[in-house]
Amino acid sequence: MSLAIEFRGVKRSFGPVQVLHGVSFAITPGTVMGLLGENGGGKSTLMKILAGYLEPSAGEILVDGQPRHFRSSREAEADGIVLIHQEFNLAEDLTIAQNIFLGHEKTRGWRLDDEAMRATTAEVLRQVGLQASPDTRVRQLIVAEKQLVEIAKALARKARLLIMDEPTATLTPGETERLFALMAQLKGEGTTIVYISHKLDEVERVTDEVVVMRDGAFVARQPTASLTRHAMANLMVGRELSDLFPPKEPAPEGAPLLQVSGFQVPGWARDVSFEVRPGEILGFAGLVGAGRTELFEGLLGLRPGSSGQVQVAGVPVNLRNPREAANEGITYLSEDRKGKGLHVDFGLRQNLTLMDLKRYARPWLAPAREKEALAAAVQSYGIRTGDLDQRASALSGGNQQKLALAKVLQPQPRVVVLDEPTRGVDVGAKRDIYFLVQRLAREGRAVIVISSELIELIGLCHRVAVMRGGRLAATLQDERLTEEELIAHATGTR
Amino acid sequence: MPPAPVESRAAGARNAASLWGKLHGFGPVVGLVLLCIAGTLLNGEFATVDNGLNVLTRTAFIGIIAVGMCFVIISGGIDLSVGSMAALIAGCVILVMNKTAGSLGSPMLVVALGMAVALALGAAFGLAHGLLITKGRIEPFIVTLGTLGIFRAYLTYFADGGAITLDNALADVYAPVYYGNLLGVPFPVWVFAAVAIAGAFLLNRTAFGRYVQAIGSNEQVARYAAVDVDKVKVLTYMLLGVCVGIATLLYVPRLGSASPTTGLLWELEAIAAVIVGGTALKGGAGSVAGTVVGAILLSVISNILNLTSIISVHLNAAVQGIVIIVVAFLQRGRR
Amino acid sequence: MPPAPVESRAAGARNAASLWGKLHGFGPVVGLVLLCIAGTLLNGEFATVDNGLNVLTRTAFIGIIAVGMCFVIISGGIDLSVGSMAALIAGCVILVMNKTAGSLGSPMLVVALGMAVALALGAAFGLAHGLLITKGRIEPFIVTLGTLGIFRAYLTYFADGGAITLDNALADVYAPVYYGNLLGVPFPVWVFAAVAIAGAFLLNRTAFGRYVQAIGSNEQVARYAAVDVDKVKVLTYMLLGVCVGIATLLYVPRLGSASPTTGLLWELEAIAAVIVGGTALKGGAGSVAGTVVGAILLSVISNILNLTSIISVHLNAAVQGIVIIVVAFLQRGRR
Amino acid sequence: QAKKEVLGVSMPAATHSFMAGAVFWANEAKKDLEKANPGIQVIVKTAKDASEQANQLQDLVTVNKITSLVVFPFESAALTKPVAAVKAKGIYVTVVDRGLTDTSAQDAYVSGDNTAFGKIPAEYIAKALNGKGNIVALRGIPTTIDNERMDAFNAVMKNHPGIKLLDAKHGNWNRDDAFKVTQDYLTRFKEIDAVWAADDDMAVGVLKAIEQAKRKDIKLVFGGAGAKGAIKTLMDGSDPLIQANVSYSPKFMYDAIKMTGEARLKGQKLPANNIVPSVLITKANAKDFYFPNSPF
Ligand SMILES: Nc1ncnc2c1ncn2[C@@H]1O[C@H](COP(=O)(O)OP(=O)(O)OP(=O)(O)O)[C@@H](O)[C@H]1O
Ligand SMILES: Nc1ncnc2c1ncn2[C@@H]1O[C@H](COP(=O)(O)OP(=O)(O)OP(=O)(O)O)[C@@H](O)[C@H]1O
Ligand SMILES: [Mg+2]
Ligand SMILES: [Mg+2]
Repeated sequence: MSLAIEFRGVKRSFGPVQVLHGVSFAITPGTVMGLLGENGGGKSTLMKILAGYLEPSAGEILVDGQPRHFRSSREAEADGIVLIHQEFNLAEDLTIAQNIFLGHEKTRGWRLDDEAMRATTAEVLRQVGLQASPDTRVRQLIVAEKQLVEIAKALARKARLLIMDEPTATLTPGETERLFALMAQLKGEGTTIVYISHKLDEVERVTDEVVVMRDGAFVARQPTASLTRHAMANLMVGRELSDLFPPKEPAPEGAPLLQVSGFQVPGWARDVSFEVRPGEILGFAGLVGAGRTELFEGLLGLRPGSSGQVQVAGVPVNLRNPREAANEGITYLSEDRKGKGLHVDFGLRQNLTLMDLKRYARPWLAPAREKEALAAAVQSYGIRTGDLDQRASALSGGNQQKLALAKVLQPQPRVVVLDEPTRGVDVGAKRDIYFLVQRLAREGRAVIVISSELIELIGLCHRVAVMRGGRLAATLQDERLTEEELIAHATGTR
Repeated sequence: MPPAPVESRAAGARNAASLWGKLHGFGPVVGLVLLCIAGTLLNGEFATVDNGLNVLTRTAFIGIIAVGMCFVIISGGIDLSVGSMAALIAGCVILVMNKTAGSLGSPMLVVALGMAVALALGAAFGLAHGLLITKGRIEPFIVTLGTLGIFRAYLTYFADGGAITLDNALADVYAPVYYGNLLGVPFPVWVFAAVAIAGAFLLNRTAFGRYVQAIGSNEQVARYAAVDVDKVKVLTYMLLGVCVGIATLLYVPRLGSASPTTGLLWELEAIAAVIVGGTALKGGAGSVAGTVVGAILLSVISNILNLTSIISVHLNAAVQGIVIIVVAFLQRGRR
Repeated sequence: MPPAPVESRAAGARNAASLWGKLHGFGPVVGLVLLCIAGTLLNGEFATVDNGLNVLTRTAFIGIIAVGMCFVIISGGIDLSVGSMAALIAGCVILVMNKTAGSLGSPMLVVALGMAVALALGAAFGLAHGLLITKGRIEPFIVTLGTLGIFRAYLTYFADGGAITLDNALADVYAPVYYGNLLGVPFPVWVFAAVAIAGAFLLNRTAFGRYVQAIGSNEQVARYAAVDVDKVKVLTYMLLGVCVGIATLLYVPRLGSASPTTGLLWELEAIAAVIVGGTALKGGAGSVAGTVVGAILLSVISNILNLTSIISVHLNAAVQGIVIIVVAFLQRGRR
Repeated sequence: QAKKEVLGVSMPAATHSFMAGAVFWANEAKKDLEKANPGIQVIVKTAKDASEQANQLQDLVTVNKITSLVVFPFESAALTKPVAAVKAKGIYVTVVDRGLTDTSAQDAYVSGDNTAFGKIPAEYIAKALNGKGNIVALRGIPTTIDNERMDAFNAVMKNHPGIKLLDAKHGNWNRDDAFKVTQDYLTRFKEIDAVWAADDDMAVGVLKAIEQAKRKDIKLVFGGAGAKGAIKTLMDGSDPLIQANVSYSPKFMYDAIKMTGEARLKGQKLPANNIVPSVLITKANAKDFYFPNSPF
């Protein structure tokens, strides 16, 4: 049942840039293997090659000892190799069931067997813990739900080797737990699993073994039990990593910079009130569907019918669209990188400066100055790219995230809302982002962090607001700011 | 940690949204009903069975083409050439029928041959479009803008600038295809209904239809799902070509001739029917039923304009334009 | 990401591909050069300065409109009404000029007033389109299909079906705007060049141009990036309207009249110029220079056809169609 | 409501000055007829193409319950069956301008003379050039009538071997197209003696192109159909290139409607064929063809 895979000298280049430099290692059948590496290290590329989405420039892959050459994902799937993509691959206009069976429709003669497909879909959705009708259009799902659909899609394929490329990047603890249970079950049934994640605590919990890649090459392979998280991190970045979080600074005093009261987002949030002071880092915790993202989208005028009182520096404002928010000095980093965060078909430069074009247009745009800005951002955010002129779609997931972050910080906002700011970012870069966030606060900006990683919220924030079912359940700070308290308020057990 | 009972909220918000969605889906139907009421008020004769059948019969051409167009548009394509294609097919069919009339004996056989030619030509033209678009990787707009010129030029050439006319004897044999009826309902209406039902079935109940929607929604995803995107696209254009062929089959017995002005601007009408029917021009989702309603709605507008004389004849097009915009407004916000 | 699910060959050839990519960008230019060579071989008169200026001058109308259309298409929109809009603006300008000729004294003033009216009307129509599309949330295709009918119907109504003709005295004062020249180059060519250069600057060197591209590439992302999507969209339609106004300003002095056939199918020509010039119909990226080359290419085709008689006149449209497809093929694969 | 005679009129929409004139005259006829005879109602409909016209005929019969029809067919062949269907319902049918391919589908026929429309200019040009010279022609939209006129023109020119028809391209009865085609003719041919523009709208474009090119070799531009602007120019003698025209007046629409309406009211029939002759218009008789109120 289990599938044995071996990479032999796998190389891959994109144009002049070589991203895999002859990777060789084997995956032990029937285990859960963690694949670690910095952003842009080549993990996704290697796995796309394994799953038939890309071809290697050189080298080969052995499946159960036989060299196999997949020319399409369909061929790989025929061998039982299924990939859950890091970037979603869902047709937004189709329903969940239609997406899950796309290309693999069940038919009865000529006709699609929608009944059967719906039934199976309902079953896999139940397994991943997504409460949505199979007939819901994917367009209507929120990001975490789309991630669950991706997982469900892979489940429906009956994989013998399941590759999960950062499946939990947008999931909250509840869904993550359920996913782990599922993985344990699959492993028990003999499925081999490759698990890519930058959340080292998860890697520590669920994997039997880790393989580390750096700069497109194999670095190390160790039983998980023999490694601490710290050791994993050091292996990944190739140097000694000190503390992940900057030392906390005392919560600032003074008048609030952003004050929101009685805010409503139809269908998502009811009667939410909160405030942030300059220099303060305010976290938002909650389960998937708690309405955190939607609250802030409503606040920026992106969701029709939202209402409530908003004051910026004591002055009442009516933000009808993100432009008006930007004029008040408020910017928002979306959790949906591909759909809302970046123009993947644009160059890096055009993406970076889009929110701050005023600075580069006087009145003519100055590409030279934009290039300088890009060079500076690449430097300070650690964006790894072979070529500054390429399109954003050519960046690895984590590097896209860094670019998106750089973009919303370009206009020097007074208030910045970061929705899952470290989604898909490696530990080294995560640390940089945490220090960056603190620097922003120190400069007197108000920072709001929405995150599904509780440790991140606890390590970084002065206060954390917990949302449940569209309402603010509690705001925790100081000694009450613990994982147990957060979960208790988020799930409503307290 | 308990696997939490997730997101009742998300579901709640969606339910509200989908109710609205449903209402909006009826935009064209609401528009059609309002138009019919207006028509009846303006002229009592509007609401008669005869008039209704007349309108449906004449909608058949555009309606059948629009059903095919619906697939092309949902898949993210477009075809500007359908009017010219219909004209050229009509011309060729008439030429073939006239030529074989002597040699083939039975006029029934000749008519059958003509019909076969129409369908074959439609499929062939569609195939050519599909191949140029997928293998040649040229924008559908450009390909079909080019063939729009080419088809019409060749018809003009064959007709030597004038008209190609069906022999009278044949015309009489062929006429019932348009003028005949079954159970009091004219043949073209039956054919239209059959094409629409088959189209709806194909779109919603077969893997092909599913792929068409997937490609229009996100071509990359469809490729990743191992859908043979090129093949499906080629098939949509062929399907449209066959629909044009069918429409031509009904057109020829009606007017019995083809000339350089035959089918002029049908492409706009067909596309308008699809879009008024609620399909987005950028593809991904749409419905055959909406398209049918859209096509009927467009003919009802001109029918009503014919029935009344309240405004200057020069302003007919303005009224049509306004009604189209208003109907589209009724179902806005689905984007 | 390139379309093929499997891309080893594509990747291996990536170096070569980028060289190709550069060449592909020149597809329309290559096409134009080949056409010009063909033209010269077919008729020596083709390569004369006079003929060149004739072609450029008559390209000016469509070319100027195409520059505006380029923005609309890049932003992900479309405008089918430009031909009708040009006709209606021409009609209104002539009516206004004829009306004010008596009262305003100096004919120069009247002409200036006419020009102001043209630009104001263009901007106003563009504004109406933009608002219907953004605030009314109606598909651009539908809105402008509607106004296509409305504009032309009103022109026909004002002209009572015939032509609206500029008074002779005014026509003489106004004529130099079309027939005059500066340094031997006709005014319309200067205006065309100015519009093209301004357009290129606006698209590539201003925030507005960047926003237009951002919206066409992904409207949602642009909205989240604090781009005022609605405003920018409205502005693209207004810009196009103003371009139509400018084109009309050059058109009116040419024949001094507007009729229901004025500007017929200009929309297709303008859109074709944009797309032949390498802009994708679905928006996101494109170039003004390409558009200009596309527009010139289209006029050169018909100029060559007029200068020769090697094929049946009935087949002119076929030749045009084939050339358009071939040129598009030369620059395929940029999608 | 209780009109005893309902006369339907169906014709192409006014997309061209000539057709605008026809629509104008149809509406004039409606006004005059309805004023003079309270018992009649006239319904004028215009169509943008042949199939819309066929639809209109159906609607006139089914809904408007017409008792007589005056139809200016978009195209002869295409409208033959639909008109026959109308006649089969016992409705009196007068066909205008473009005769049906099956004449049994009509009761009466009123038309201009397309042969003369091509023949008269050919003869005039041949005479003016003394049987020797180079000419170019512009054609209309490819249609049967365009063919008829061109054939008639060519037939005359066959008798004048000294006259060379350099080329004949389609100007689509459109000023702009005619302008471009003429510009290119002028580029291509260095010696042109006369232009047969075959339509007064096209003549406007031809004249502008000649004026722009400052060409002096052309002695004559012959339009056609007697548009009011062209007639005025002829009357005033304001353009030396315009020396004559050929009549093809859209007023036959007025005559056809009026005659049909009056005959029907009296229970009479029209003569089967009523050809309105096309005649040569020169400065001498121009004022007889000048209708300042018509758009044409
Ligand atoms: N289509 C492409 N064109 C050009 N370069 C590419 C392309 N896809 C990936 N790359 C490059 O290959 C390298 C490896 O990318 P990959 O996505 O495999 O990284 P990763 O290890 O998955 O990183 P992350 O942790 O950020 O997801 C990166 O430098 C990326 O820029
Ligand atoms: N992100 C954007 N999206 C759309 N238009 C913009 C954007 N940024 C600037 N503009 C437009 O560019 C011009 C100059 O911009 P600037 O930001 O200086 O003005 P502003 O006062 O902030 O604009 P506004 O009042 O529209 O918010 C204005 O017309 C502005 O509306
Ligand atoms: Mg990755
Ligand atoms: Mg969220």
